[in-house]
Amino acid sequence: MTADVLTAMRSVFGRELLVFWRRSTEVMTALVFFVIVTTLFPLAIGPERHELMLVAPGVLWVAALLATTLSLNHLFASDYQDGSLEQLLMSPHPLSLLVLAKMAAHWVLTGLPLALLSPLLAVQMALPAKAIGTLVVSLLLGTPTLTLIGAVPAALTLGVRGGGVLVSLLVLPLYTPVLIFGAEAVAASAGQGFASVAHLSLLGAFLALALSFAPWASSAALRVSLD
Amino acid sequence: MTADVLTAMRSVFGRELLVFWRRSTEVMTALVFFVIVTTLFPLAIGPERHELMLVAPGVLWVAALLATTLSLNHLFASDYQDGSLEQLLMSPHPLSLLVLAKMAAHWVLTGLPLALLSPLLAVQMALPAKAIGTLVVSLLLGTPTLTLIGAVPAALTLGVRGGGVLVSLLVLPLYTPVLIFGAEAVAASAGQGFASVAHLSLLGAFLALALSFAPWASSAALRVSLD
Amino acid sequence: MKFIHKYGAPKRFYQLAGTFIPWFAGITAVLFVSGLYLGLYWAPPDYQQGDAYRIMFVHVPNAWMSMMAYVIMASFAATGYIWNIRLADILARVSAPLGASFTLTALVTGSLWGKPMWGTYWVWDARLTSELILFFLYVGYMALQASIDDARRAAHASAILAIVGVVNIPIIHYSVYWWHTLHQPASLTLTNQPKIYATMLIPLIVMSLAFMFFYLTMLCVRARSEILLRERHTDWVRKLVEGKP
Amino acid sequence: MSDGLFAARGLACMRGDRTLFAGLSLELAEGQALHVRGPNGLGKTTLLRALCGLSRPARGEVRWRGELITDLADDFTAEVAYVGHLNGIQGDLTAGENLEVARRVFARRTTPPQVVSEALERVGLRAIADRPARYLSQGQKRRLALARLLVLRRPLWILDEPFTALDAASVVGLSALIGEHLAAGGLALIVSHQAFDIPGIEDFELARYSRTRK
Amino acid sequence: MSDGLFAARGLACMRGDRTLFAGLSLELAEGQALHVRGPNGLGKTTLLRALCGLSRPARGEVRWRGELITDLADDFTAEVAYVGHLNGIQGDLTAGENLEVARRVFARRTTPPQVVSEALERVGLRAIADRPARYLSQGQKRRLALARLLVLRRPLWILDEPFTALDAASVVGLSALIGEHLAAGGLALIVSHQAFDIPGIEDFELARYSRTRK
Ligand code: HEM
Ligand SMILES: Nc1ncnc2c1ncn2[C@@H]1O[C@H](COP(=O)(O)OP(=O)(O)OP(=O)(O)O)[C@@H](O)[C@H]1O
Ligand SMILES: Nc1ncnc2c1ncn2[C@@H]1O[C@H](COP(=O)(O)OP(=O)(O)OP(=O)(O)O)[C@@H](O)[C@H]1O
Ligand SMILES: [Mg+2]
Ligand SMILES: [Mg+2]
Repeated sequence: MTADVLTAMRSVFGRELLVFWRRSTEVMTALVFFVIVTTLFPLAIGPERHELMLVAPGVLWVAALLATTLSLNHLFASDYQDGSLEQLLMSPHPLSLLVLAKMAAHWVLTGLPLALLSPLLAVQMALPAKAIGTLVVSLLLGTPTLTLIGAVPAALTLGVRGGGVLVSLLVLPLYTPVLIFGAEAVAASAGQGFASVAHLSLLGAFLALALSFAPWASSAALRVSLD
Repeated sequence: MTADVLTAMRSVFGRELLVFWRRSTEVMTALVFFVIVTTLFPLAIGPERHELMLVAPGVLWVAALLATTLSLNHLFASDYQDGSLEQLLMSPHPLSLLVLAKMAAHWVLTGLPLALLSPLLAVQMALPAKAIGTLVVSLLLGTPTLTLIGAVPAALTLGVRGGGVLVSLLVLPLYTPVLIFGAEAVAASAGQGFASVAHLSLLGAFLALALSFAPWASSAALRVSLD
Repeated sequence: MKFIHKYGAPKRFYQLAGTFIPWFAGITAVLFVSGLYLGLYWAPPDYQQGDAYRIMFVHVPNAWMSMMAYVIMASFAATGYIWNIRLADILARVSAPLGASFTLTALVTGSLWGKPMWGTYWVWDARLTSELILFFLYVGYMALQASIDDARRAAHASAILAIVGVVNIPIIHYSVYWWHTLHQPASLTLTNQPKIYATMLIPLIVMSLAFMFFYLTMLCVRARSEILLRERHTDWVRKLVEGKP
Repeated sequence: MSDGLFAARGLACMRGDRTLFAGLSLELAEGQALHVRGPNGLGKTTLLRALCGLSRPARGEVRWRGELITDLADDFTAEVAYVGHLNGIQGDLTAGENLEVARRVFARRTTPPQVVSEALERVGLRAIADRPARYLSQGQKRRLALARLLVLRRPLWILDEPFTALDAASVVGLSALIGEHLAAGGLALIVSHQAFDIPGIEDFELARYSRTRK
Repeated sequence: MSDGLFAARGLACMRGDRTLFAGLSLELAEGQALHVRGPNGLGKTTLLRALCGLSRPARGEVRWRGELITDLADDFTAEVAYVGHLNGIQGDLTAGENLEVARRVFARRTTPPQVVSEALERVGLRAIADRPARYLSQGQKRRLALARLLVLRRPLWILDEPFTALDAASVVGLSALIGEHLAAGGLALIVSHQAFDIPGIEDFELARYSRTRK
C-alpha cells in the first residue's frame, strides 16, 4: 500500500514535469519574470552602484517572491478547468500526498532554477561577492516555503470570480516572514557577515512548519473548491 | 451606422464594467496588488527613510507596471475560454473599436484607481510632497499606455501553452520606455522640480502613439489567435 | 456538543440575540459617554504632548480590538468548518468587517497621532507594519468571502484561510518585531511613549471596555441580519416578516 | 444552382500538417438546411469555422450573395449566427444579462428590447433569468447559447452540435425552432451526431471530401 | 434489498439556497445499472457528484458494502470511476500519455502496462495516440475520457452524459462496453438524455424526488 502511494506520488511528480516540459515556455517564465523584474529596477532607480547595492537584497527577494506568486496560478488552475483535478480527488491515495508531489514539481520548476540563476543577477545588482552564497542558500530554503504556503490560496480561489489576482492578495501577506528573513539574511552577510546564520535557520524552521501543515490545508481547500 | 457602432462600443464598455463589478474583488485586486507590492519593498529593504525616498519613484512605478501586467490576463482570457470572444469576432462592428471599448473599461478599473490611490502610498514611501502631483499625473498618462500596449501580447498569447506568464515576458520589454520616463519624471520633481515637464510630455506622446496603433494591432492579434 | 447544537440553531440565536442587544447597546453607550468624559475632561493634558495624546483613548482600544477580533473570527471559522455549525460560519463572516474597521481606525488614528509626534504620518516601525499586514489579512478574508456566492462553500474556504492565518499571525507579528530589532534601530520609534498615569489608565480601560461591548453589540446586530438573509426562504422568517409588516 | 445565397467552392482545410478535406463545395438557398455528417474527428467543426469566417481555409472560397466573405468582412458577419462547441456565455453575468449584452453588441440596432425576454421564454429559462450563468446546468447553458439565435435574428445559422446536453423536450423545441427559421426564409448548417427531426433538411456527408485515412 | 452493494438513503442536495431533491434512496447490486433521467437542471449532475463523494450532500447517507463512504474515504474512491461533463484530459499530454498517467496514479498497482494500448484500441484512438490531446476533436476527447474506464478497472462506473459528442458507431461501442462491464459483475449509474441500448438497465426518474418548481 505504501509502495503504491509512493509510485502514485512519483507519477504525479513526473506528470507535472512532463506537462511543464511540453509547455516549454512555462518552464522558464517564472525565471524570466524574475530576471525582468530585477532588470526593471536599475532602469527605474537609476544606475548608481551604491544605491543599487543598498536595495539589491530587497529587490532580488521581492522579485523571487513575485515570480513564485505568479506561477502559483499554474499549480491547480488548468487542472481544475479541464477536470483533471476532479479525477485527482477520485484517486485511491491520500490527496495531501499527491498534492505534495505537485508542489515538489512546482518548486523544481520555479524556485530551484530561480535560486540557481540568482548569482548572475546579484552580480548585476552590485551585490558584494561574500553575500552571494547566502543569497542562494536563502532562496533554496525560502522558495519551497513560498510554494507550500501559496498552494493554499491557489486551491481556495479555484473557480472563484477573479481568482487569478485574488491569489496574490491572499498570499502576499502570508509571505512577509519569509521575505523579511530572506532579505535580511542577504543584507546581513553583505554587511558584517554574521547574523545571517540566525536568519537562515529561521527560514529553515518556516520550511519545516509549512511542510507539516500546507499539504493538509491545501488538500482540504481543494475538496472545498470542488464541492 | 456610426451611431450603431457607438451603441455597441458603449455596451461592450458597460458589459466589462458589469462583469468586473460582479467579480467585485477583481476591481480592487490590481489596486491591492499595487499596495501590497509597495509594502513589500520597505519590508525587504529596511525601514530607513532616506533609502526609501531614493527608491520610491522607481518602486511605485514598477509596482504600477506589475499590477497592470497582471491584470492584462483578464482582458481577454476568460472571454476566450468561454467562447465569448468567438462571438465578439462575429459582431457586425469593427473589432478594433470594440476592443478599444474593452481597453477603456480595463483602464478605468485598474489604471485609474491606482493613480488615484498613489498619493497615499507615496506618503508611506516618504516621497517629498512636491513630487506627489507629478506622480499622479505620470500615472494618469502612463497607465492607459500600459493597457493599450499590453493588450497586444495579451491577445497573441490566447490559448497558447503557458500563456499567462508569457504575457509578462512579452510585455515587460515593451513597457520599458514608459517606466523609464514615468519614474524619471517623479524623481526629477522630487529633486529640482523642473525637467519633469519634458518627461511628462513624452509620456503623453507615447499615449497618443499607442492609441493610434494598439486597437488595430490587438484586433488583428485576436483574429490570429482564434483562427 | 448538544448544547451548541441547541443554541447554535440560527433561529434560536436570532431570538436570544434580540433580547441581549438592548442590554449590550445600553452598556456600550454608558461606557462610551463616561469614557469620553473621563478621557476628554477629567484626564489632565500631557505635559509634553498637550491635548494631542487624547487620541490614544481611541487608538489604543482599537489596536487591541483589531487583534482580538481576528482570533475570535478565526475561532468561529474553525468551529464552523470542523463541526459544520452554521451559526459559527455566520459569526465568523460578520466579525471580519468589524475587525477590519478596528484595524483601519487604529491605522488612521495612529497616523494622525504620528504627525504631531514624529513629524510624519508613517514610518516602517514594527508595530505599524504588522498592523498594516493584519489589515491585508482581513481584506483578503473578506475578498474571498465576497467572491464565492455559495454560502457554505464561502464559509469553508475562508475558514481554511483563517486557520492558516492564525498559524501565521504570530509568526508575522514576531518576525516584524525581530526585523526591527535584529537590524539597526529605525530612526523613529515609539520610544517616547507617555508614561501611563492612573489618570490616563482609567479612561483608557473604560474606553477599551466600551469598544469591546460595541463589538459585541455589532456582532449580534449583524449576525441577526445575516441570519434573516440566509434563512429568508424558511417558514419562521416568512412568518416573522409577515408578522410585523 | 447559382441562386445559392451561400456557397463554398473548392474548400480545403488543414489541421497541423494534415489536410482534413479538400475540393468541398456546397450551396445553400433561402429556406434550405444541411445536416453535415461524419464520424468524430473528420473535420466538421473545422469546416463550420471556415464557413463562418472564423478561420481561413487552406484553399477555396466562400461566397455570400455572390461576394467573397473575406471582402464583405463585417457585412457578412452581420448575417451569421454561430453556436459552437463552446457556449460563449459569461458566467459572471446572469442569464438575462448575457442575452441583453448580445442584443446591444451584436444585434441590429432596430432589435427591440423585448426579444430578450421572449427568447428566454422560448428556451424555458424565463424563471431563472436572474441566476448567474455559472450556476446553470449543462443543458441550461446550452439553451442560453441557443437563445442568442433568437436575439440576433440573423439569416444564416451555423450550429455545431446544438443538441448536446439538451433534454428530450428541448431537442424537439429546438428542431421546431430551426424549422420556423427555415420557413421564414432562413438558412442553416447543422452538425449533429444525435437524431433530430427537421422537415426538408438534407444530409451532407463530409466523408466524400475527406482526405484522411482515419 | 439489503444486498445492494451500493446504496443511498434519504439523500438531499442543495445548490445555492435551493433544495434540488430530497428523500432520495437507491440501491445497486452487482451487475445492475441505473439510467438516471430527468429534464435539464433537475439535479442529475449534482446527484452523481454526491454519490461519488465529490460533494457532500445536505442530508442522507451513501454506503458501499454497508459502510458509509465518508468513513471509507480513499477505500471507496478506489472502487469508483467517474466521468463527468468535463473530460479531465490534460491538453499538453498526448492521448497515450494521458492514459499512462491514469494508470500510474489512479489504477491499482497490479494493472499491467498494456491496458493503455488496449484501451486506446478499444475506443478507436490507437492511430492518434501520439497527438497532443488539445488537438483532438470534441468526440475524440470524449472517447479518451471514456478510455480511462478501461484503464482504471473499477467496479462502480458513474457516467454523466457519456454519449455527448460521440458519433453513432461510438455510441454503440460504448453501450456494448457498459454491457460487458455489467456482465462481469460491475455496477453503473448513467445520466443521459440520448437514447442508447444496454440490456437490463433500469430507469430511475429523478423527478420523483425533486423539490423544485422548475
Ligand atoms: C499608523 C500608526 C500607528 C499604528 C498602526 C499603531 C498600532 C498600534 C498597535 C497595533 C498597538 C497595540 C500594540 C500591542 O498591544 O501589542 C498600539 C498601541 C499603542 N500605540 Fe500605536 N500605532 C500607531 C501610531 C501611534 C502613535 C503615533 C502613538 C503615540 C506616540 C502610539 C501610541 C500607542 C500606545 C501608547 C499604545 C499602547 C501601548 C501598549 O499597549 O503597549 N501609536 N498601536
Ligand atoms: N494540430 C493538429 N495536428 C494534427 N491533427 C490535428 C491538429 N488539430 C486538429 N487535428 C485533427 O483534426 C481533426 C479536427 O476535426 P474537427 O474538430 O473538425 O472534428 P469534428 O468532425 O468536428 O469531430 P467531432 O465530431 O468529434 O466534433 C481531428 O481529427 C483532430 O485530431
Ligand atoms: N448557486 C446556485 N443557486 C441557485 N441555483 C443553482 C445554483 N447552482 C446550481 N443551481 C441550479 O441547480 C441545478 C443544478 O443542476 P445539475 O447541474 O445537477 O442539473 P442536471 O440535472 O445535471 O442538468 P443537465 O441535464 O442540464 O446537465 C440547476 O437547475 C442550476 O440552475
Ligand atoms: Mg466537432
Ligand atoms: Mg448535468
